[in-house]
Amino acid sequence: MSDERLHTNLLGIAMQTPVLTASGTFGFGEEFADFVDLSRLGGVMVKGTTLLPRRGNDGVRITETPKGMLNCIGLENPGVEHFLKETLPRIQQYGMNVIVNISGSTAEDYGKLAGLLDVPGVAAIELNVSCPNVKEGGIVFGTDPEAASAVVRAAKAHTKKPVILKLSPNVTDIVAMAKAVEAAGADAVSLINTLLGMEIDIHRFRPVLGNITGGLSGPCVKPVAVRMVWQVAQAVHIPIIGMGGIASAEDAVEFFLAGASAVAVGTANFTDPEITMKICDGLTDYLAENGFSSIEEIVGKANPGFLGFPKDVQKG
Amino acid sequence: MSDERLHTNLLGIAMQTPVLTASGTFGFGEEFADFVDLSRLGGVMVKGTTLLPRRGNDGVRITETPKGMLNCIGLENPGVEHFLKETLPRIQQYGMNVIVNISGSTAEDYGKLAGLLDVPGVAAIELNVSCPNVKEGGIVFGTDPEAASAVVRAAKAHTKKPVILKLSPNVTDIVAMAKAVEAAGADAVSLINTLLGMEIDIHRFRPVLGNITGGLSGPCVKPVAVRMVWQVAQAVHIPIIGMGGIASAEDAVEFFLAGASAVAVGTANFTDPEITMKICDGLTDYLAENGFSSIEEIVGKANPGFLGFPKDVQKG
Amino acid sequence: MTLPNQPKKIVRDAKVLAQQELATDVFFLVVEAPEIARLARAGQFVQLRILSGDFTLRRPVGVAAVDEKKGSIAFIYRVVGRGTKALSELMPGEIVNVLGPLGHGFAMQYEHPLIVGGGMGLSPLLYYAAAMQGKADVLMGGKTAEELFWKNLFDDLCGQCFLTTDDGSLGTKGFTTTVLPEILEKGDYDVVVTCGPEIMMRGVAKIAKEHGIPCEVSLEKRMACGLGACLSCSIDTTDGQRKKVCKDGPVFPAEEVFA
Amino acid sequence: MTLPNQPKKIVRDAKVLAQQELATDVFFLVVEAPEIARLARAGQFVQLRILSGDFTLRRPVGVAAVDEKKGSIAFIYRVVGRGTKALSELMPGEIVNVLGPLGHGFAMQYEHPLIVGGGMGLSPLLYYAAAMQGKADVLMGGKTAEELFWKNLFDDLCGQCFLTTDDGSLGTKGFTTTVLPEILEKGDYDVVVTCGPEIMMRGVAKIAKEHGIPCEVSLEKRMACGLGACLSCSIDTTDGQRKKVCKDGPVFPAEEVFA
Ligand SMILES: Cc1cc2nc3c(=O)[nH]c(=O)nc-3n(C[C@H](O)[C@H](O)[C@H](O)COP(=O)(O)OP(=O)(O)OC[C@H]3O[C@@H](n4cnc5c(N)ncnc54)[C@H](O)[C@@H]3O)c2cc1C
Ligand SMILES: Cc1cc2nc3c(=O)[nH]c(=O)nc-3n(C[C@H](O)[C@H](O)[C@H](O)COP(=O)(O)OP(=O)(O)OC[C@H]3O[C@@H](n4cnc5c(N)ncnc54)[C@H](O)[C@@H]3O)c2cc1C
Ligand SMILES: Cc1cc2nc3c(=O)[nH]c(=O)nc-3n(C[C@H](O)[C@H](O)[C@H](O)COP(=O)(O)O)c2cc1C
Ligand SMILES: Cc1cc2nc3c(=O)[nH]c(=O)nc-3n(C[C@H](O)[C@H](O)[C@H](O)COP(=O)(O)O)c2cc1C
Ligand code: FES
Ligand code: FES
Repeated sequence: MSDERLHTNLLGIAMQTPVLTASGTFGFGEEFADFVDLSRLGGVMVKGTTLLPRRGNDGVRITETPKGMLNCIGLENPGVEHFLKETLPRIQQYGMNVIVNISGSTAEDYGKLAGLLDVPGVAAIELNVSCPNVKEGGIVFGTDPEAASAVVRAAKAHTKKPVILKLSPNVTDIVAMAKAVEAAGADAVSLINTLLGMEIDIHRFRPVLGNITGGLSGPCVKPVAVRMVWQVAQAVHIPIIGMGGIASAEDAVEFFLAGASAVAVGTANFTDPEITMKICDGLTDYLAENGFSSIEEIVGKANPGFLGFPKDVQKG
Repeated sequence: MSDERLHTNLLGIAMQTPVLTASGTFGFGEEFADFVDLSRLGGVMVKGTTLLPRRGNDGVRITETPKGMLNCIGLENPGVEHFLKETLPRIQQYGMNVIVNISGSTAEDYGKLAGLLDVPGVAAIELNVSCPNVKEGGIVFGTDPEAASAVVRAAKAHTKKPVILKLSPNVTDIVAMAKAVEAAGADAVSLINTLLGMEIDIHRFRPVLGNITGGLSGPCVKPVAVRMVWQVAQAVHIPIIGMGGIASAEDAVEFFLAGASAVAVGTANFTDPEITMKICDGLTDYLAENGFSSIEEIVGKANPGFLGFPKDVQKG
Repeated sequence: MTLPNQPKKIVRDAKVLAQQELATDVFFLVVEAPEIARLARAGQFVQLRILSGDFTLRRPVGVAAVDEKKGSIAFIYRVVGRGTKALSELMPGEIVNVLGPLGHGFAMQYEHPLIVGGGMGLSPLLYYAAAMQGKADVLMGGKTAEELFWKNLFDDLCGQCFLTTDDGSLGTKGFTTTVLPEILEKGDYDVVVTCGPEIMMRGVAKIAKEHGIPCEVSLEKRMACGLGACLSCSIDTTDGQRKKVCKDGPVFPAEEVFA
Repeated sequence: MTLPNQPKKIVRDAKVLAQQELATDVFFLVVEAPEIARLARAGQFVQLRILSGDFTLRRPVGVAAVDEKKGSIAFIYRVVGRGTKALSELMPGEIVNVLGPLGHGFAMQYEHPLIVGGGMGLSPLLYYAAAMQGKADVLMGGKTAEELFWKNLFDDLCGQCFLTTDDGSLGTKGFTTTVLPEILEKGDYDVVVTCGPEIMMRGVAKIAKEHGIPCEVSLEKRMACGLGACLSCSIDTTDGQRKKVCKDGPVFPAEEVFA
């Protein structure tokens, strides 16, 4: 299957397709190498990385919900040094765009991480300010426009890589958040992270998850994600990477039509490890059947208020 | 099936069961009389009522989503006068608790409505400050603690009936909202209203719903609803009516264990018009199997931080 | 308390008795539902809960035929999406949950109705034709001859059968509205009942009005409850009000809904 | 680019060849999956995607038997929830999607293993017993005689078969750990491999250690990817680190995971 129609360029990164994988759901890419041509992805947003190693949460970490799942992994990871020394060199061989998702407890943490990751082989940095499973500060960065802006500024000050701010859906006003981080210099936004939820074990009279609450993802959240992409696309002039519940090419098209320039697939990788390849195939078919020659032609097409962005942002 | 274990008393209202029906999904109750013993319900929260008749939104008003639906009915209703003159006398015969869900554009609207509805045959007033499908003000009352409090005060000033404030999930801090309306004098809170979402028709390149966005409901939202009930139960001393995605007795139990004193069933009535009766049956079984003699015994049972409330609130 | 009236609407699991593909993607489904078979009038519909596949909403389909003796009802539907796809995969012996009969049917007091139908709109009209016991004639339109597999179904139930196709491959070339004036002029119809694409029904209603003949139209709108409770299916009426397709319709006097 | 290694994990639709209820709520399922049958080692598992019912997550099950000639693999599972219920309703000819083989299996270099299993833990051990070609003995425990339907399955594959039941209705009254010390003293086992309730495995591991015999345990934890990518299945190791059950296990040397 030729991907010609799907070639795109986002933030200066040449992408064979506009289909990425969402952080935390696809490891470092290599785990899926038996099922996915990693270089065909627009990029792999690798597992959330922190300055120091983290053990994550104890107890039950996931549970299935109606058309979705809750997770409270809690950012388990071996730390940025290990990533740079061990992981990054190893995954280079797959020829994929590596986008590193980072989390910190302070704006300075983000600055340091961004600096450390300003190395060849890293295509961009994604700032996770919205992980609901981490106590110290995570949720505040994600829900306060000022705090999120500080994180963006700290990261931008320490790297030349494109900086993507990942927005939390657990806010009253997603547009205010997006505008704030745009003003602070974010090169793009990705949305949505997970919705905060929980499940209770009615036989044991206690929450199912070790961390009590967790992040809701999967098809169930798609309507919320599409709405937020739609709203943000009417408010900012930077590209949007849309995600939340994408499990088919049709789902992905909804995000493009709402105004996303690229999409990321998360939970659906668990249902079907080959899903990203099927989505690429389906997108090509959709574009061909509807007479479009590039994905750019459908970005924001259903959204009359879509602002778009200076062409050089997209073209790099 | 005897409902002994399910008898409860909430806000001074004797309820045969703690299972109510959610506003907008069950009409005025009478539409379901072929399928449901209406007097067995804890109450029917009738369709949102406004001062003047409203036509609601044009175009497509609903669409199915993964394990849920979006609606943008837009509060179509014949107005409070019609309700008082035509509807209320007619539905009295079913011997059910009628809880009137009201919406206004200003705090005064809510005051006027509450006053007009301070009549026999109305068991309680539910303030809908969170309908996402109405432009003028609705969304602001629902997301601003101050505005919501003003609505509560206006209603309380004009009625002796219990006043229930219905919380919107589309907020950063549901706890702040709940505390504010408690302080303003709300006798109870109900939650959650719908999450704001949308869907795009990928063949016509436009939103599916006539109103562009709509409210997401059904099983897909349950994890978010349970989480919010859990959080609010740790923060307020007034009873909670829990709702959002309840489609089985097991689902209902999650809400009780989280801290809800009663539950309401919405979208599931569309899937199965008899569902409320099945939920009552299932709750009785659950209580019996686990050795509980009343629903009160499981309220908040899984929630170590559950505050509870003065017994006279529950006992009336 | 006792209910004020005998229940008129039933919800029950119904066994699939037969499922047959009539034309590409068009299926004929017969289910066992004796109470509904007894109650259902021509023009009414049911809400099907398709149990495979976790649907939140039911799917509305018109009643196409009733066999009171066998206690069965039949539907004719086109596969257009997820729900109808799953429905088409049901095998005899499997279960579908049926809620009905819903809404109001066609008026039955007429002596010589002309039925005008297009596409899946012909399905509820089939039951109407049967209920009229030969008193009705039918005019049906389709894109091609292939789409008019309906003819065989109506042939035994109606007096005359007029056909149009967009491409002229069967009957008159054109639309139902092309030949309708002439048919109304020649015949002595006392009512026109129509169901099909809205644009067709509007045209039919206009022509009927010009000929001074009452016209009944059967509408569609997306539904959740099917019971008049949720207001998903509200439509505008000509007097500036709203009505519910599920409860006040799906059959309406044309002048009530088409200006 | 070309992948660096030949793929070792497969995902494919597999036809159900047989499904049989072995005991109340315990099913034996055989599916056609030739590549996986060729690759799967004892102790490995697969992730099943149950296509009826819209599941978001796959369900992990151990490989209970392999028939390379027929190209089939078998599972034994208990119905405990929504997923296993749907799985148990599959009929021969229907499809389930299989991802595997996953994880690491039992070490195969031993000459005289003692298998200790309880409940559904006996399922992957069945494959291990078969792979050991008669060299292993088995000790199995259950609540009642009824739960030890497993005996028939292991009888042909193992040398000796020791049984315990909580109520004494079959074999020795007590737990596997009641009789294990004696069995280890009498026999000359060079490894103990165990799978079952964690409390049992901890007891077994402790006794094996006391007898200076290496012990391998097979763990369970809820899984999403099954590929080592999502960290749903992290567990604590005795050296204070984390490992992934799906990738580093499910089989671990006992001392690595039980203090
Ligand atoms: C009163 C009434 C009677 C009907 N009778 C028939 C009939 O006899 N034969 C037949 O083939 N079709 C009939 N339809 C249309 C039929 O209901 C839809 O084709 C069907 O619901 C589509 O479901 P789906 O899951 O396959 O499609 P999807 O597009 O996947 O459905 C998604 C949602 O949209 C709704 N929807 C989609 N199209 C329609 C539509 N045209 N009308 C109403 N809701 C829609 C569905 O109910 C569902 O909620 C009738 C509709 C109504 C309102
Ligand atoms: C590596 C491994 C091998 C297994 N092998 C077998 C086997 O051979 N035979 C067998 O009967 N069972 C086995 N299990 C347990 C089996 O996976 C669960 O019983 C099954 O997933 C329950 O699914 P459900 O939908 O019926 O239950 P539900 O409770 O409805 O499942 C809800 C969620 O919880 C997860 N879950 C529930 N219980 C377990 C559990 N014990 N372990 C892991 N996840 C769980 C499910 O995967 C699902 O995501 C194994 C588990 C693992 C991790
Ligand atoms: C198991 C799991 C782990 C996740 N870990 C991270 C993470 O480390 N950093 C992050 O920014 N988002 C993380 N996410 C959120 C996803 O990247 C994504 O934003 C979200 O799941 C919505 O997309 P989906 O519905 O396609 O899964 C995680 C999600 C899941 C399900
Ligand atoms: C069709 C529809 C109409 C609704 N109308 C109202 C309304 O008028 N007033 C209101 O407060 N909530 C309204 N709601 C929200 C429900 O009362 C309920 O809060 C929500 O649907 C979540 O519950 P559920 O998932 O069980 O449906 C409506 C919901 C639906 C689906
Ligand atoms: S479908 Fe609910 S009112 Fe018509
Ligand atoms: S299940 Fe994903 S890492 Fe083990």
